[in-house]
Amino acid sequence: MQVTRERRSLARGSGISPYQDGHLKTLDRRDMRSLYRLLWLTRALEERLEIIFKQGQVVGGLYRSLGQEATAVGCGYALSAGDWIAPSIRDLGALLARGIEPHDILRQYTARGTSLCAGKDNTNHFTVPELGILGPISPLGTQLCVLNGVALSFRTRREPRVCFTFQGDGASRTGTSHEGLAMAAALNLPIVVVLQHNRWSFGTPSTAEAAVENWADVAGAYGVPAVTVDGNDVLQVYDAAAQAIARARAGDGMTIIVSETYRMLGHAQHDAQRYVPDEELIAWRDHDPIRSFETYLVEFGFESETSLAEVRAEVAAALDVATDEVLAEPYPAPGEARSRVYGNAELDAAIPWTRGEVPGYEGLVTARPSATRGTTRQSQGA
Amino acid sequence: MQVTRERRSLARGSGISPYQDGHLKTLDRRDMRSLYRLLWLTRALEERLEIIFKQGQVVGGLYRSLGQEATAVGCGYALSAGDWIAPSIRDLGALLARGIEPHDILRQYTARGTSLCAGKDNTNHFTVPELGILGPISPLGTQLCVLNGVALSFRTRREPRVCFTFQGDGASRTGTSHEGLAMAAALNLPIVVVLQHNRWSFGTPSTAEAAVENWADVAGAYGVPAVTVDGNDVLQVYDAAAQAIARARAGDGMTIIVSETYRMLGHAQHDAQRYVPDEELIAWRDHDPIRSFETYLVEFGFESETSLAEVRAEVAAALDVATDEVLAEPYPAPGEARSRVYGNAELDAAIPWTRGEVPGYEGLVTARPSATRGTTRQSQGA
Amino acid sequence: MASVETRETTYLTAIREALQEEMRADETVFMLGEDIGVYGGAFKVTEGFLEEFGPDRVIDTPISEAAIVGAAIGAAHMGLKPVAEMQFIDFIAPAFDMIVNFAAKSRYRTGIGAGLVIRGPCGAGARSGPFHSQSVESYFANVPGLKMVAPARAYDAKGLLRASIRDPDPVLFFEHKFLYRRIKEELPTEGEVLVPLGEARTHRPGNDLTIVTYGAMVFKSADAADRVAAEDGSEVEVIDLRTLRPLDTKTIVESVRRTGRLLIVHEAPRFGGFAGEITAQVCEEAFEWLDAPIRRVTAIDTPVPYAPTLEDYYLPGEEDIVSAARWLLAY
Amino acid sequence: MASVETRETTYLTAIREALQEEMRADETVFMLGEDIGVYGGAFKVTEGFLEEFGPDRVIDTPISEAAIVGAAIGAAHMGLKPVAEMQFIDFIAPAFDMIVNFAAKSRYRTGIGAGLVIRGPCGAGARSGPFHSQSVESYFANVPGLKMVAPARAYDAKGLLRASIRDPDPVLFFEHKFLYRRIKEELPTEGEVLVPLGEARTHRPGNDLTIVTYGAMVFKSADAADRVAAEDGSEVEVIDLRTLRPLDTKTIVESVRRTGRLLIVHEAPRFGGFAGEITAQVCEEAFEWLDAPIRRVTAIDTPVPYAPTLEDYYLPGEEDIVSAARWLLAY
Ligand SMILES: Cc1ncc(C[n+]2csc(CCOP(=O)(O)OP(=O)(O)O)c2C)c(N)n1
Ligand SMILES: Cc1ncc(C[n+]2csc(CCOP(=O)(O)OP(=O)(O)O)c2C)c(N)n1
Ligand SMILES: [Mg+2]
Ligand SMILES: [Mg+2]
Repeated sequence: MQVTRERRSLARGSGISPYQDGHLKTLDRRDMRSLYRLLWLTRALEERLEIIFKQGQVVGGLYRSLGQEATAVGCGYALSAGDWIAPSIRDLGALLARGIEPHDILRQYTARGTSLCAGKDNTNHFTVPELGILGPISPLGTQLCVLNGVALSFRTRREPRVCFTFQGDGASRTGTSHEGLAMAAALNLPIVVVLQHNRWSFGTPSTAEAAVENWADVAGAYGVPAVTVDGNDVLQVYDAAAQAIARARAGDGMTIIVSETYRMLGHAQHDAQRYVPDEELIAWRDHDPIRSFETYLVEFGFESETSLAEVRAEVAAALDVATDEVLAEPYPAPGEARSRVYGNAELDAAIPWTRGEVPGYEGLVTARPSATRGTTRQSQGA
Repeated sequence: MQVTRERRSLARGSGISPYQDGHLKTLDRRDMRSLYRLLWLTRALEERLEIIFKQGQVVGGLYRSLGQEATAVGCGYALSAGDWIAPSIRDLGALLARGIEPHDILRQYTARGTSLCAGKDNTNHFTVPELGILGPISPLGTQLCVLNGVALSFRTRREPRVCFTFQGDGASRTGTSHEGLAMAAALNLPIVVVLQHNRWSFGTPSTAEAAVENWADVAGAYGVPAVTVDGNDVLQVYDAAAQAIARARAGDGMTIIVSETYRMLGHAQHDAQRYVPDEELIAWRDHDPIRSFETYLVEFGFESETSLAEVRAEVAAALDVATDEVLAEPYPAPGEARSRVYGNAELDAAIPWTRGEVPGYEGLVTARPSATRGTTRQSQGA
Repeated sequence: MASVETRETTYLTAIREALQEEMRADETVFMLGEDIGVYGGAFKVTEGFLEEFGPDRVIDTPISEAAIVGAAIGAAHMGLKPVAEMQFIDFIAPAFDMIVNFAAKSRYRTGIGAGLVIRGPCGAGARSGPFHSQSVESYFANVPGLKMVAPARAYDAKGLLRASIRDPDPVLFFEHKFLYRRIKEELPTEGEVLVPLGEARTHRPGNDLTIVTYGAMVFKSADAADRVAAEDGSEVEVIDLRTLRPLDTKTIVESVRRTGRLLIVHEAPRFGGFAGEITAQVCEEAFEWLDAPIRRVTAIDTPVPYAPTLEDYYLPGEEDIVSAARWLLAY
Repeated sequence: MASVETRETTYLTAIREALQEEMRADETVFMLGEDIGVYGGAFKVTEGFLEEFGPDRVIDTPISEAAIVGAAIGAAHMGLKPVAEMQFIDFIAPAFDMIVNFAAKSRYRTGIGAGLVIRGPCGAGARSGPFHSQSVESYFANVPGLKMVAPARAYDAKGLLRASIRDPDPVLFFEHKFLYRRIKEELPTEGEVLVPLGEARTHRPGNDLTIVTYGAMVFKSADAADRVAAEDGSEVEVIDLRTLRPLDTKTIVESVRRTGRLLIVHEAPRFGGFAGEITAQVCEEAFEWLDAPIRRVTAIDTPVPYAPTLEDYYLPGEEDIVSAARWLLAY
């Protein structure tokens, strides 16, 4: 695979590039529809989450991927059954492409007992082997290291399966991220890493976090190829992901895909993004990944304005149902807090969980040999 | 500063390149003599350490820099007073260039109470502010992160001082090394990092540890310039170091210098290096940094065979004296084990250091209110 | 009104003021961390700092906790007084090596200390799940060379943070995020609020039972004590450790020798928690004065779960403390 | 001669055999770590493994402990049984985050466990200075989800390592480097040596005093007990914990209820050491049976110093144990 570097000006304003070469050839009408639905579902589901967040239904924080949906969707769609993916903070679209249902996401954020984490963890921190999903944990950079182990199992078993993960520009500065990339490269693992250059890391601009100008150069530290894509162009992303996946599947190792994109909202709901220059937001708003894909789909005859509106309506209806259903579900039963710490159920049962109760103590009081001891002591203490 | 990449064939067999341009112009006869003495002192001191190691006088492990002396010496010599250096495992020459005495090194390895670490730590783990030396600790990659703080203090105080450190090809894979490089680059700190590509990391070849081919590409992850030098050519190393230091001093930030060199012995004394292919050793033996510098010095009229022999004899004599003196010095007094854990002396004094003694206990025995308590208890226990 | 002018100050504001006042008084004090400058800190502790103190003293770093702590060590070696922020104290984990092996051992090995502060929000109860809720003190308890502080009151948060910044050793400063905006006190507007490290504080006096605790559990313990006093007439002494290391054994032992009964309350899980060290020291120094077993009320031995039902179950509650106290009093 | 054939086996060989036997019996078992393949491991534990098991199962990794543990977690998720080597257990520190936050919490959060072993040489006495001598168990003691093993005998090293590899949870396996070549036992040449996790072992019976200990201190404690028996006629029971978590409270409590006196001996520093948890549990469950304060003999509260004079002072010695035992017996 060739290392290309395509940088587009922030304000390029154009739609999706109408190339139909390479891996894109394999995409038919149905695929185009699916991609669009996933893009829209991602955005609509996040908007729904925002609504219930404001209603106080979301238990913890809420992180959105507004403006970055194309990278997640394009990548997730390029994977095959049996492949694994580890999302990062703004990759909901990839999870939906993998088969995660809106219900699952709503349950996670609202801490339902029915959630994939049984209410014990939040956001996208679920691991679902059936769908090939490895949940990240909050400490950034760690999930790639763990995904390496999944990829290692593929290599060991000679299975042509591929692992895929995402990493923020901010997260790329962590030690674990480096160790993960270095090990994937050294062991020639079937891994694709998308580096999301979305210009921000919480409240700090990427330019302050790193002196890196061409993010594809990061690959130099690992001796692997890198390719830069317009992360807001779902087809370009898909193409690059499909190529990198094919390369990994063929045993040729890791590829880094740099996605040039932009985080259109604050880090999380509580962040009003006041530190972001207006011009930047305006420029990127003109390069919305969904709007430009809509234009493309209509222009090239894949869809009509009406058919797209139908997709959106269908998504909205589905989300209505999902939200109602999930909100009717209960929190987990309190005692579930004790379950599945260890793989041996007896061990979980034997742990002295108790605080106030401490049943053993009562027994102690009756069993205690105070009388005898008191005497011994007195005689000794004299 | 320009990124150059000069790779020489292992078997090039030639001497030091006779260029006299750039920073080398500033080196006079005395400098040449100093460089030679430092190279020889490094090797001779390590040989001496090996002798006393075999005699059982070295308390812990012993790591040598045979074949890599030119990188350490060339770099150490390029620094100015007020600059700081953090050595890695094979950079004795740089410490000697900085003013560390053979006595200091002998004391470290033999755990003398007079050692710079007062016998509490070993090898090159000493920090000597007067000489601008930051001691590393064993976990690899960490010292660069700490050195960043030293460099930060220079930047904050607007002092034109520079920090310098070394990192093994193996160590470059650690998370801390990455975080250190990333932060130095992001904060534009006055730092120079020498990446020692010596082909081995303990018992594992660099090729197995990393898929990197051109080690200078590592700099791409940080957006800083890199230069590759023949690490066995002391003048070339000096030149690159001097340029990088000047650049850092001018406020232009970090440079990575890749030193192409070779570890001529096992990882440590206990490692017989059986895993190393003979051809490799033989090829690199022909490219010995000291022998080739000798040839150069004689050929270009800086020294004669006799004057060089005199330097060697003088070093040997000095080492005889140092070894005798240091071995006559005692280990630290046992009770020193308790000193200087905390910055408050009262706190050190108050810590319950005791094991068997436990003076407080005796007081307890007499003070204990057993009699009373025994009674209370008995009445309660009923 | 007292002769000293006071102002209602939250725990969070007290921390901000401590930082500001130390930075104003001593130009060697500086801060580094993630999003502390432009953004003003995840909890807005350092809002306005960049403007007041400039980019040399309020440094936005890459996401790299090991490098943050490392830079703090190096700067401390050079005579600066670094205050490193961990965005959440949970993210101290990637800096574990740097703290335990570099910072803590530096003075002992080389004679050159590392006077720095690592501060960050700890603790559960804010519905933040397993990675933004931990109590990490026990991870560091067996590491000589470190000091650890865990204030409960605004006054102590301010006074101890100032003392920590002035301290010659590495101090881990645990701010309980649940208290940030919930705890408010009248603090003097002028003069130095300074609380020396290593001194526990009797939060509530009593002669019948000693509760030793710290952080957010001080308030739960005090509430429990009030209930026991009101309902049973027993007086429970609540000791707020404030500093975990050096531990104020003297105050604990004095109290236990007086009350004869000890309950230790902490928010971290039970097994291997900080209560163990306290129990061991009390056993060593007040065994003969004990009229009942030493007991612990702690979180359960699991990660901190996310769902409200689970987190409430996880955390030690007032009820748990009351019932353990009653058991001990009745013993 | 017994009916079972035996062979003199060192602690180190026992570990090697455990790895070999598990790898031969179960092809999902594999190893990863630094210099374990081509070189055969810093202590030569895995010498010949690369040749026997091939590069898929004996994986030389870059120097990156976090990535090593991370890969082990991922492989465990996929049904493999990874054994990760830390070249020295001190280098577990850079993997702290990965262990505490990813491995330990995995099952609880997601239902998917991480059955892996992290093993490496721990402990002092080998003149290896502050970074190659640590006892790290207490760093991990307050982390639910982990198990910890610290064998003293060759038999246990073998049997517990096999059990650890088969265990469904992350196990930290601490091999005491001082024992590697110093401890030798007759081990059966055939049949499975398998020791379940969570069971302490009475190394030496006695009714007058209980010593609870583990690792290299088992032998120092036993020597001290022998001396006390010979010189004073008192019988000291020495309990070798073998597994630190889950802790075999039952065995400890049974012994203490019988002897009425407890001394805890460990090699890690005192403050915040593992003795605290043991003390707390015994206080909770055997308080009334105690005839004397619980005491601790531990290293001093400093890093592990390098010079022989200092390291000898640092480490708990037989003499320290004898004198603490005598004090307790006389109490
Ligand atoms: C080790 C660690 N330190 C700090 C944090 C807190 N944190 C969460 S997200 C984030 C910013 C991430 O930026 P980036 O990686 O660029 O991802 P983006 O938010 O832009 O998608 C920070 C600092 C964390 N999760 N982990
Ligand atoms: C974090 C960490 N892991 C493992 C080690 C053990 N170790 C010491 S030196 C070494 C090899 C270093 O190789 P390299 O960095 O290339 O330096 P070189 O020996 O070649 O000079 C290893 C694995 C360590 N010191 N620190
Ligand atoms: Mg970002
Ligand atoms: Mg090397």
